[in-house]
Amino acid sequence: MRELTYNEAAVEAVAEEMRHDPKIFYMSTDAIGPLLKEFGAERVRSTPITEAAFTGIAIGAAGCGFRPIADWRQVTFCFVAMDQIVNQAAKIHYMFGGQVTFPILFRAAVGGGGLVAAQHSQSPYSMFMNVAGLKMFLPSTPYDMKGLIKTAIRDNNPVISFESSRLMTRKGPVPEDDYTIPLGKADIKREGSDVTVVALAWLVHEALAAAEQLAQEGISVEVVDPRTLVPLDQQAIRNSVQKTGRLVIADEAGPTAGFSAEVAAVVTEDPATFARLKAPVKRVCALQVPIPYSPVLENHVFPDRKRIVDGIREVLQERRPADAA
Amino acid sequence: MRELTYNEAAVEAVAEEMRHDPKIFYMSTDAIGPLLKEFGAERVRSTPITEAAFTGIAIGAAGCGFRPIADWRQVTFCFVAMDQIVNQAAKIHYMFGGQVTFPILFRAAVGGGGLVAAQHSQSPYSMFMNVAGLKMFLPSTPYDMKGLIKTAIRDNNPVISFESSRLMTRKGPVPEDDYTIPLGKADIKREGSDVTVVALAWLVHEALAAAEQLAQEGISVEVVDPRTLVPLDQQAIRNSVQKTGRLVIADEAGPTAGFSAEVAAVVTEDPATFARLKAPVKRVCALQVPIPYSPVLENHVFPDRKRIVDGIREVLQERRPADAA
Amino acid sequence: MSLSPNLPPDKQREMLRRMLTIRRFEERASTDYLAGKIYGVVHCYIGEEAVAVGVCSALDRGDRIISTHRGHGHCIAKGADLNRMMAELYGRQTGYCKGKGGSMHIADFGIGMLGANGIVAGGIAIVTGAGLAAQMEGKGGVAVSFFGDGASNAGPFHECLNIAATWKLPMLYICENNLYAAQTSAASTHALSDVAARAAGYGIPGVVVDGNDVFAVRQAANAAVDRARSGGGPSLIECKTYRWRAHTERRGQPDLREAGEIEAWKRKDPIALLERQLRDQGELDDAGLQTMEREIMTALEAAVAFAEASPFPLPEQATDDVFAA
Amino acid sequence: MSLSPNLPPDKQREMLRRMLTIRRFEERASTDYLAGKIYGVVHCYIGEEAVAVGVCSALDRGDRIISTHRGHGHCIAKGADLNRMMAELYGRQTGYCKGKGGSMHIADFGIGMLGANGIVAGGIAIVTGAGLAAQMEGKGGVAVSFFGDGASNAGPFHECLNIAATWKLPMLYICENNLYAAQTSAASTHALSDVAARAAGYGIPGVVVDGNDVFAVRQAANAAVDRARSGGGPSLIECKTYRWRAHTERRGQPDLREAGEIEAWKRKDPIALLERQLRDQGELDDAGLQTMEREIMTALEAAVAFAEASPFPLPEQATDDVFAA
Ligand SMILES: Cc1ncc(C[n+]2csc(CCOP(=O)(O)OP(=O)(O)O)c2C)c(N)n1
Ligand SMILES: Cc1ncc(C[n+]2csc(CCOP(=O)(O)OP(=O)(O)O)c2C)c(N)n1
Ligand SMILES: [Mg+2]
Ligand SMILES: [Mg+2]
Repeated sequence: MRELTYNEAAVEAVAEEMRHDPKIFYMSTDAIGPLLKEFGAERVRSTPITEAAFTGIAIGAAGCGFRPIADWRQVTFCFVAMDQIVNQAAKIHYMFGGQVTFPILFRAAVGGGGLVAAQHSQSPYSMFMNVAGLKMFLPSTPYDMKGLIKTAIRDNNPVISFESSRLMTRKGPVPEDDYTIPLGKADIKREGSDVTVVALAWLVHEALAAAEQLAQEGISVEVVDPRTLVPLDQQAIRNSVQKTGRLVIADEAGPTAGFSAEVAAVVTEDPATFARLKAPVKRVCALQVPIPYSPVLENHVFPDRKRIVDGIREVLQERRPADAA
Repeated sequence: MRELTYNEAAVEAVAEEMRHDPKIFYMSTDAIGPLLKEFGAERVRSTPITEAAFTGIAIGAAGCGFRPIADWRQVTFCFVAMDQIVNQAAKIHYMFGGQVTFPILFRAAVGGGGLVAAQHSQSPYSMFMNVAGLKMFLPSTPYDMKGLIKTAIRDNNPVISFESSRLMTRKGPVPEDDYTIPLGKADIKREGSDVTVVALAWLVHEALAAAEQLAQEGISVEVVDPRTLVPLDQQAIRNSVQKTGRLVIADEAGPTAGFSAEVAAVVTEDPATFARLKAPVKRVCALQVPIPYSPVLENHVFPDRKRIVDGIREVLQERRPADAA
Repeated sequence: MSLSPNLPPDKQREMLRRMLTIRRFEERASTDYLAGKIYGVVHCYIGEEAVAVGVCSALDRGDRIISTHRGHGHCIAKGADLNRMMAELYGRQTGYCKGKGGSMHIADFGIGMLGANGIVAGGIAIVTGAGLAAQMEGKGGVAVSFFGDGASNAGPFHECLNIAATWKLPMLYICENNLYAAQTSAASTHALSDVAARAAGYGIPGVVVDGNDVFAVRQAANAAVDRARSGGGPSLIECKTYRWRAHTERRGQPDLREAGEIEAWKRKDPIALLERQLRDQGELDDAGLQTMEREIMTALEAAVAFAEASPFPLPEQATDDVFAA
Repeated sequence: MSLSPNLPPDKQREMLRRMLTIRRFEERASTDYLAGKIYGVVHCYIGEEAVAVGVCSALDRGDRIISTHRGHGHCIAKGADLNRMMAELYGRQTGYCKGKGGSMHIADFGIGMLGANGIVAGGIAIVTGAGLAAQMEGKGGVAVSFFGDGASNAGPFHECLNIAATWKLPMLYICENNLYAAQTSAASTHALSDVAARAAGYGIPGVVVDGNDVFAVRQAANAAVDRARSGGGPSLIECKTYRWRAHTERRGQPDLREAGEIEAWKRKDPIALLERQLRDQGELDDAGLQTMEREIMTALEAAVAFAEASPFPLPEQATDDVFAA
């Protein structure tokens, strides 16, 4: 199969949808070259540097029957638009009693690895997960990217496409035909029986590498890629942990009130899963710090395959004591 | 002891600190009456409706040696200032290598109960917990409020005082002398041995009511009030759960990636605590929806003492099976 | 008072009827609020009726407007249904938002009323998106942003005026300068007394009109609408007016404004002004006015009866409408 | 070119030296960036040197400035240490930010340089806080916000100009209009070509100056500083200038600007202009220039040597400075 980069897959998905639906238009601070070329400056708009305004404009246009795409570029830039995201986009359908729909795709690059320091490196998706009324996903492959973006564009709600900065130029097979991937469906990226690793984006690949390494020692690792953050495929995660009895969560974000905390809660609050959990849950996350610039520091902050391996060994060692009651 | 309301305790704490330190000044969209009267319009400023700007102004003034207080009023209003909070206040000390300090107190009312709907009712503290570089607390009593605000004003970092809308007019004893409460120290609001309830703000009171009710059935409930969200007193929570073996988390926020998820993770990732955990963790939270207006709906969304009682009964019924391994 | 050239008497009386309807509606809403039948918070528009009615009289049904936290006037001026408005205030299933929104969030997309908004300046960008939608639809529609003097200091005002001017969007920006933002005077928060002066920075018309003179408002709006429909781009119209009541209907809420100032503005009552003019022109007499008053009161009683007869939402409906299908 | 009345030749030569230092520093930074010794992203100021140097020449050491993502020029103009700047770019412990910030976050609070900032318009409010601090300190200090044409469209610009004008803060707002925001032309994002026209909306002076004429910039800054120090409030100065290089130093980054335009601006080289004037005045000759060049290159080599000899941070230092003591 033909290969595309992660970023190309996103752009292709957008272009395909734009060809079919004239109601879609695109806004970002610098217009995306290939889209501008194909669709012109009316549908592919260069905005002033006003993420707040063009997020609001997307909401208004959506309420009037359009299907806007608002691309914030770096996720850190969207904090200037946070009122429009949290108080408006997320709440407006609900608080108006569902009168009209607000189909909007937001795009934002997340994560580190580029040595661009704290104001350009962040993985704050759990901040958005906490807000009721927003759907969101974070793909790990070009294939998932294309399928999820297409679904999101067709969805009648605001959906955020979080996209891993580290994966932008990574290639993978992408079918040429029109396919979609449903929101809310996890993908088991590797089957295994001893331990479950729930990982996101770049850490899916690190987890797969860790799994490969541990396979040589006879340790069987299952890698679950939730892909969608809201709605989260809780059942897939619980099923996997019920099977393996052990859970490591690998996330490029810091742990505190993060995606990793939510997964830990989803697993430990479910009686059937808790009953089969043999060891403490392990979060393999970034350190809870702003992201530093210097490579020595940045490297130290982020988790990687080695830390995943360590985390897996840790939960394999821990054994659940007999019922303490 | 003399009684003050929760809100009066906050204002008294601010006033006492302002009397001692001329570097403290206060900004909000409408000046706070008693503070304005005592300290005048230069130190107690009515700003234009520009939460973003006056948050940034607080940062700049702090970096120049002042100790500003920026009062956002409703927490939902601070989303327009989110860039200044997340990208600037939280990161600036770190990314400049600690050159100078940024002592700032932010204040924000959280929660529901006022039937003021989605744009004026939210409990988004976990969004801020996820950001490295911000300290924050959420008191449940006038006593804790005064002591924590005073500590926060003297702290050399940005600290957010989240304040429960429901508790504003609730009274409680507050000493007249100068006392402080350290950040990062939980308070056991009631001792018990069968189950731990970690609760915040208004739900501390609901948890205490639930504990009282269950005591009559011989069920002994321990109520832990973390008070500070960052740094979180993980040890106090773990100690309590190690003692009781059961955990209910009661929070007026929705569960997803919330404070409650973090507590669940803190408990289940700790081997010593996990080893003593006899039942699944239970989150008793708001429904994951924007907050609706109509009383029937708002009531249905929020947890209360009854749901805490139900949650406690649920974790008391669940028994941990013998080690499945 | 401005003349009303070429405006048929019927239309003039209809304007009076709408202004009176707004006033009577809010008098009733205030009474019912204080009686505990309406919840949360209610902001009355009384005293400013000429702005909403003057502007909306210049619009077509297909044109779109957005409002603020002070939204009843704009709803009624744009033709909203009193029954569904009152039912919303009463928190009923039959309300515009099914009881989810309340006073601060009434919307009727069917008549191009894109909602009241609880966040100051929160609607400006959204309705600018409606302006962009109108431009892209190419049917000559316009969009109108109503906002206060307080909102005119917030970032979105600036971002959107520049975008609308640059993109030549068919927009009217209507600043309702009632001299106060909550308790804070515009004099203390605005560098200049005329918000309209800011239009020059974007090369668009900026005019100041007597906001209590409905024909003056209408005339300015007509000119701006003509300009917008013919591709000339946006206009800023500042209407000097005054709210008669306190910022909100909260019981015991202080009103820090001078009694003399309030009285002086009451003498400039926009409704009395219009009444007098219609009488002077011989187009209204006591009988006509009494009939109008009676019809309005009948409609209002019917609205209250409708609201009271309507069921509250079911608790479970709190989880509807978070996402659209 | 503007005259330089009453400016001692030494001071004039010092201005040339700073401008040349900026240029040589960045030429080296670019080379070292492409050689992989400097990480992340580097934005060069080359071509705009007269703005930073002209403005800073009008300031005292105690005055404070804030910068943008394009910060080297402002640092050097305000008197920052080249060694610590270069060490920061090299990601070393001895850098201004201990390697945590990199090019986009160099700050030196000791000399009143409140930092480069990676968020467009992110610094405007912060430095307005420094202006408020200066006013409250009452020692006649001023504060200067440097920002781009792109930033002038963002909300904080508007919010802060209004606040500064209303509070009569001792501020200079310096718009560096280099005609582009990244790839997007100011012509396509600004309703008017002169950002300075926006000053009228706040009743403050707004002037346009030739940003390549260091004396013209200085003169405008002097007038604004005088006004600010004497309680007259803020001024907006728009400096028309141009960046010679691409938006960032990223390899393969396209530059969509017309070659002819770039060449035309290079002919207006601010350094050549000043050089010529000093020669014409007989205050500089070949020998003097060569000496100056040599001294600058020596200092620069020393800075590189200092950086290269400095240790990288220790990995564990990634967790320092999240919070101040
Ligand atoms: C972002 C934000 N900050 C603060 C508030 C609280 N608030 C509600 S209305 C109001 C005053 C608004 O004044 P103005 O825009 O002049 O409108 P008016 O009430 O006079 O009609 C304030 C401060 C809010 N709703 N949103
Ligand atoms: C809020 C925000 N949006 C977008 C960006 C990405 N960005 C970085 S620099 C830049 C262009 C800035 O243009 P201008 O303000 O004119 O400054 P210049 O680069 O021309 O000096 C953009 C869009 C950002 N850093 N922050
Ligand atoms: Mg007002
Ligand atoms: Mg520029």
